[in-house]
Amino acid sequence: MIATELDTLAGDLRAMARIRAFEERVARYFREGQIPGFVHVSIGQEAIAAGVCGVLTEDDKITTTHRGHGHCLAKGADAGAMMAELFGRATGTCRGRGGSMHIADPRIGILGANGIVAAGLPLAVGAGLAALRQGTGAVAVAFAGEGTVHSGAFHEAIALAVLWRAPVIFVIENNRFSEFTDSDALWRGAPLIERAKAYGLTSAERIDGNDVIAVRASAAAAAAACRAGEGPVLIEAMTYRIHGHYEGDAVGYRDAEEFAAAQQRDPLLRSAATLEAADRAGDAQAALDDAATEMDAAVAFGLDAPYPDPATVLEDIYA
Amino acid sequence: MIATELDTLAGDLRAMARIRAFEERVARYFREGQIPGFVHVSIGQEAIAAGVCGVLTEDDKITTTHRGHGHCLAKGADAGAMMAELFGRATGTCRGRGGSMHIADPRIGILGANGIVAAGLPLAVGAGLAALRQGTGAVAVAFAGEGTVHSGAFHEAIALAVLWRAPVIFVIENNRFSEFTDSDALWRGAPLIERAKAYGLTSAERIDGNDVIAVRASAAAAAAACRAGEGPVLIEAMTYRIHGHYEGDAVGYRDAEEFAAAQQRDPLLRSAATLEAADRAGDAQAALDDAATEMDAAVAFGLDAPYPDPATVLEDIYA
Amino acid sequence: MPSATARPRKYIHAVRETLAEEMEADADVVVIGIDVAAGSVYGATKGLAERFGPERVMDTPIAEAGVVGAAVGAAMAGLRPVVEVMYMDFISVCLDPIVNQAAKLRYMTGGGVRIPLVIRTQTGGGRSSGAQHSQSLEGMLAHVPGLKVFLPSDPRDVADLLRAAIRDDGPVVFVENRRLYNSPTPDGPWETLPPGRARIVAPGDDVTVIAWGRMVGDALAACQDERLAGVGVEVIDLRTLVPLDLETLLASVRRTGRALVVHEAVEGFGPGAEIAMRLTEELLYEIEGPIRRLGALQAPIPYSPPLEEAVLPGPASIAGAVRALLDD
Amino acid sequence: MPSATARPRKYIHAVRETLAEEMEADADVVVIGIDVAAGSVYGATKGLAERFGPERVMDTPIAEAGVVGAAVGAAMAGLRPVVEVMYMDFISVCLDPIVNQAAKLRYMTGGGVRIPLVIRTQTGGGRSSGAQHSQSLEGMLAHVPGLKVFLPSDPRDVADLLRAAIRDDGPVVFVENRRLYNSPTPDGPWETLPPGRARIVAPGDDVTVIAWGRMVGDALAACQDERLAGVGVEVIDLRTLVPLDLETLLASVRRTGRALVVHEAVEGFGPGAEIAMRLTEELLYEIEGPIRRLGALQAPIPYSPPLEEAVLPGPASIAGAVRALLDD
Ligand SMILES: Cc1ncc(C[n+]2csc(CCOP(=O)(O)OP(=O)(O)O)c2C)c(N)n1
Ligand SMILES: Cc1ncc(C[n+]2csc(CCOP(=O)(O)OP(=O)(O)O)c2C)c(N)n1
Ligand SMILES: [Mg+2]
Ligand SMILES: [Mg+2]
Repeated sequence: MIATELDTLAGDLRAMARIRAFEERVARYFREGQIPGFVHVSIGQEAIAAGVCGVLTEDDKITTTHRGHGHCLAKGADAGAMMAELFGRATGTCRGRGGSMHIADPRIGILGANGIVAAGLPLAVGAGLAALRQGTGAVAVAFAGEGTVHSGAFHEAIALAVLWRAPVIFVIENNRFSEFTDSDALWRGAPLIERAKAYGLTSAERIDGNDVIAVRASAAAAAAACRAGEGPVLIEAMTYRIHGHYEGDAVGYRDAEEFAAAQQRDPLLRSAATLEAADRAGDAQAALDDAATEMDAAVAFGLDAPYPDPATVLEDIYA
Repeated sequence: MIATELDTLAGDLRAMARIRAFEERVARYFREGQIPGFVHVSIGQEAIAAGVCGVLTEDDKITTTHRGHGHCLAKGADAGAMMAELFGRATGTCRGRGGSMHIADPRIGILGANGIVAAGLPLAVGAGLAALRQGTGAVAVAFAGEGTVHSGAFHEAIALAVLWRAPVIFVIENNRFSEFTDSDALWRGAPLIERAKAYGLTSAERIDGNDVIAVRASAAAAAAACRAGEGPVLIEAMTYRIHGHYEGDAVGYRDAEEFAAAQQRDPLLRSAATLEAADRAGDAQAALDDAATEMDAAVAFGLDAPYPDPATVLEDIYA
Repeated sequence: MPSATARPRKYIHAVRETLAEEMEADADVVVIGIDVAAGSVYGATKGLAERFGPERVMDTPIAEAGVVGAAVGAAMAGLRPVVEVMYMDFISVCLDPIVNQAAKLRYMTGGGVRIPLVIRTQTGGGRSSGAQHSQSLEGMLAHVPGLKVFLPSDPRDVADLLRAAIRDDGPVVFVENRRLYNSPTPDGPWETLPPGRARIVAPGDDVTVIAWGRMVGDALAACQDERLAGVGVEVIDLRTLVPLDLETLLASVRRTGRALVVHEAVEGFGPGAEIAMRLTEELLYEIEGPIRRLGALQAPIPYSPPLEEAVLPGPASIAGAVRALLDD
Repeated sequence: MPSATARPRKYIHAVRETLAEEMEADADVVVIGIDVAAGSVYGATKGLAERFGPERVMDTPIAEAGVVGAAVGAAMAGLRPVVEVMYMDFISVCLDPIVNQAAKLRYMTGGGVRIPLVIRTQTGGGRSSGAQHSQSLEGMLAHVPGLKVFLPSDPRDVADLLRAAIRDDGPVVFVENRRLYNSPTPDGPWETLPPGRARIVAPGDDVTVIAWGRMVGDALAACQDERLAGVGVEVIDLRTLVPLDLETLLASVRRTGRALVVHEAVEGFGPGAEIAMRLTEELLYEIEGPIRRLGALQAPIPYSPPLEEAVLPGPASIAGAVRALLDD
């Protein structure tokens, strides 16, 4: 690898390390009862968020799912404001109205996590349509889990994106599980990317979602195609959900051997190893250290932040 | 063709002629203001109803669409009761509660026409599931227009049918138009049957829906596969909508040349010609004559029937 | 008053011409829906495709959940979509983007986003359209914080409220009534009222009838019923359910002491209950009898004309209900 | 009283055990939904798959419209499906099969079909589940003719009403409350009441509080508020919204002269309006002040605990509202 490639990889590792550090703290503070509600973390899936968002600009839009912290961080959301949001504080990205499952920052193109499976896909198609009509050259990315693909909204979103030739990248993170179910047990027929091609998507590829270099390459090609008016495209990124569906899930349904093997494919370890092999172990270590520092500060910011004033509860309902 | 084949064809022509005669009268009485609401007739598409329902028994279930008269007639609904229903009378198949768009006769497996595009597909999947669980050996047929295929309900119905291996035949009547729109203009990607195969349907074939022999053969194979536990299957039957979307539609969007060509492919003429070529012109004529007689009687029955008593309007809401 | 063009002649022209005017005024306004290029089934969008092209008048497949969802996303990203849901009954296939997305995303993002979206739909019983094409479901929508619900009865209000809806930075459900599409614009002054302001369409001192959509005309017709000869019936066209103009209603009922809320929607757990209850809460000691509601009977809308007539309110049953109020 | 097994210990056991009993009793009863084999997210269906096998406890993909639609078709064709919609908010993605199919097809076929379908779902605000996982949407469903709506607050009623729902030949929406899942079955007699019969859970002569689901417990808790010391509060658990037991409510309010309807659903255009209005219509001249409602504020349910607390009713706000009624 040439130096600029290594620089990019080091940057992506930084992004991944930030997500990992964020999620680890989320899991911990949830366990300790300081984060209310329920949380779904993306540990093990960081390469997808980092690689895809790494090719986006602030004008590009993303929509995501209940498992959306990583995408938001990678797209540029402030970790402190995100942590404050999860703690339900007034200085959170959504002023405490959204929480983990609805985390968003529309000002920088993060149209939000969504509690309704598949609901983010049509939203992204619309955002892509807006970019097309307004000629901004922006793209829209819909992040979704593989559990999404049976839903009507997935089908309708793809049909519309294809019909409108909207600059949309559908990123399906296949992390093996849909809640407590082995997603393969619900699958029949041809692989997703074959189905996707049958819809008329310009391109549909299955990639190793734990290899950030592959993710970035695929996303860069996808974004370029979209910006050139050749969208939409689909990427199925294969990965593995390292934690339970939500924190607190006892994961009794998980195969121990498969899990052990999946842990070996950790995207951070892998990138770090590549850097180390190229004599850039220092970059790797700095990524992890800086992430820890940043996220400790984010937690402190969040925990210090005031709760929203109940008197403001009826604000922002109508425009 | 051997004699028994010709007998079958003659029988199918009788079924088609009944539908044609019924629909012609519906169009007329609607025009004359005696049928309220709106009506969608299936003139030109009779071979699909006749061929598919020709292989079904009373235990088999069908669901259909706003354009469902033909399917109901072919499945065995009484023409007089149907006509009475369309006239809004108490002796109608639905006691006047349903009308054209909701015509049904569940007692003989007709779960009904449906005013919500694609809603009949999941219903049929459920009926197929019931047959499977109860071991009745029955199949369920979902008739739907090609306009249905973009809807989420289509996608979800197929995914479930495939997952459950339900004995369901999806019959997509491709009559060129979805309301006033050329359906091809909304289509992208691979042909429907390719998409269907990607879903994992056992079989998916595109057939000439104006050739009742082809329809019957395809439906028979489909039903046999379903009864053998190998379902579900999909049939795309190519046809042409000879009338407007609803009666009264001025069809300004229709290409005159294409329309003229489509008329030449009339399924009744075609079957009659085959019979005539085999020296069975008498059968063909009898089919038409008997249909006219039956449907005149059906109209008379319907027009003579009493309106429902408003005092009964709150019956049958709760079981 | 319409800004540029002539006064629309009919209710349906008011839809069409207001859409055209707003599209003219703002390039971000786009019209999306099934067959909208052909004008859709009642012709409300006729001519727009020819004038503004297929990029701004977009036909869609039958995929309402995806379409409305995309419209929400487009609104969040800077367009001002006017999306058509052909029959109000079909909100059943696209309720999620309306109720869980459009209505809530501004709030859920702490005010971080605007969603300038209009969902145009239409209803109208009484023409044997059957149980799945005849429902008035405004009560379901009004119950959802974040949605505005407009239901004009009059071509002038169609123009004014549709314009307001399009210019609103939040989601508005705009409910037309197909049985009014051919109703002419009345002569007389064009008094523009904002959303959230009801209109007194007939003054009276004895009893207040509150209605919207097609029921406004039926209420006016009821006034001609001989059972109401000599009775001063004040008929109020509510125009918008959200925001709700309680003030105008209170002032009227305070004066008349009696009120009937009339709607095409099913009566039970319907929108009239809220209105009647709000009035009752305020005026318990001033009213001369219970405030009552008249909605459709608790049944799916039947197809057969005599059955449908039995289910829906109309001038005769309104007059009867008003008479009963007075005799209470 | 449960027919065969022991008395369930908790609300959630009542769900599970009644499902098991009914599946045991009738081979046509099948359970369908996302992750039902694993017990779904709250464990309500745990153990059923092991006992009845995957053909009767069917996991589904995330495709609720298709699943509920298939359940309707299966019910029409002879099964008795109990389908789970994981959170009540998700009826937004499957409203059509509920509202336009299950609720109407019996009527639309002139009585030609039975639809023995139970749609189990759950709700329950107050745990920071966010705006899309906290809604109580029973008012929307009660507005639809053809649907029954059951909302038990007590493990005994869970068992009795779920059994009645499964045995009903028409569609029933069965709304559980997740915050009650762990609540224990109270000691004392097991008085089985049919759907359509409310239960007086605390007798009193001064004021009637009508509630269902989690609000029943909150209403009982409110009685302990010092502001209500010495006040005879009659708390009525409505149990089923459709059918509605107006008789029991009327008898109580006739006696107390004052009433409050409490629900987790948003107050505006909510289910309480119907109940309050029906009572007011009948008792206008007997009540001692306006019948009032207390529901959630007109906002999406916020995530942050202090905000959510401000939006939802609870013991304190119920006590405050009752106090205000008495002081009216
Ligand atoms: C419409 C809808 N149905 C069900 C759910 C409950 N639910 C939340 S996440 C989830 C599984 C999603 O699986 P997948 O798409 O693979 O995403 P992952 O959790 O693996 O990231 C389900 C069923 C929901 N939120 N929305
Ligand atoms: C959910 C829904 N959306 C829209 C409609 C309005 N509509 C009725 S029929 C139709 C076109 C159907 O086309 P197709 O499926 O090809 O059937 P065809 O009319 O050609 O038989 C439309 C859009 C509807 N009934 N339901
Ligand atoms: Mg997954
Ligand atoms: Mg068609």
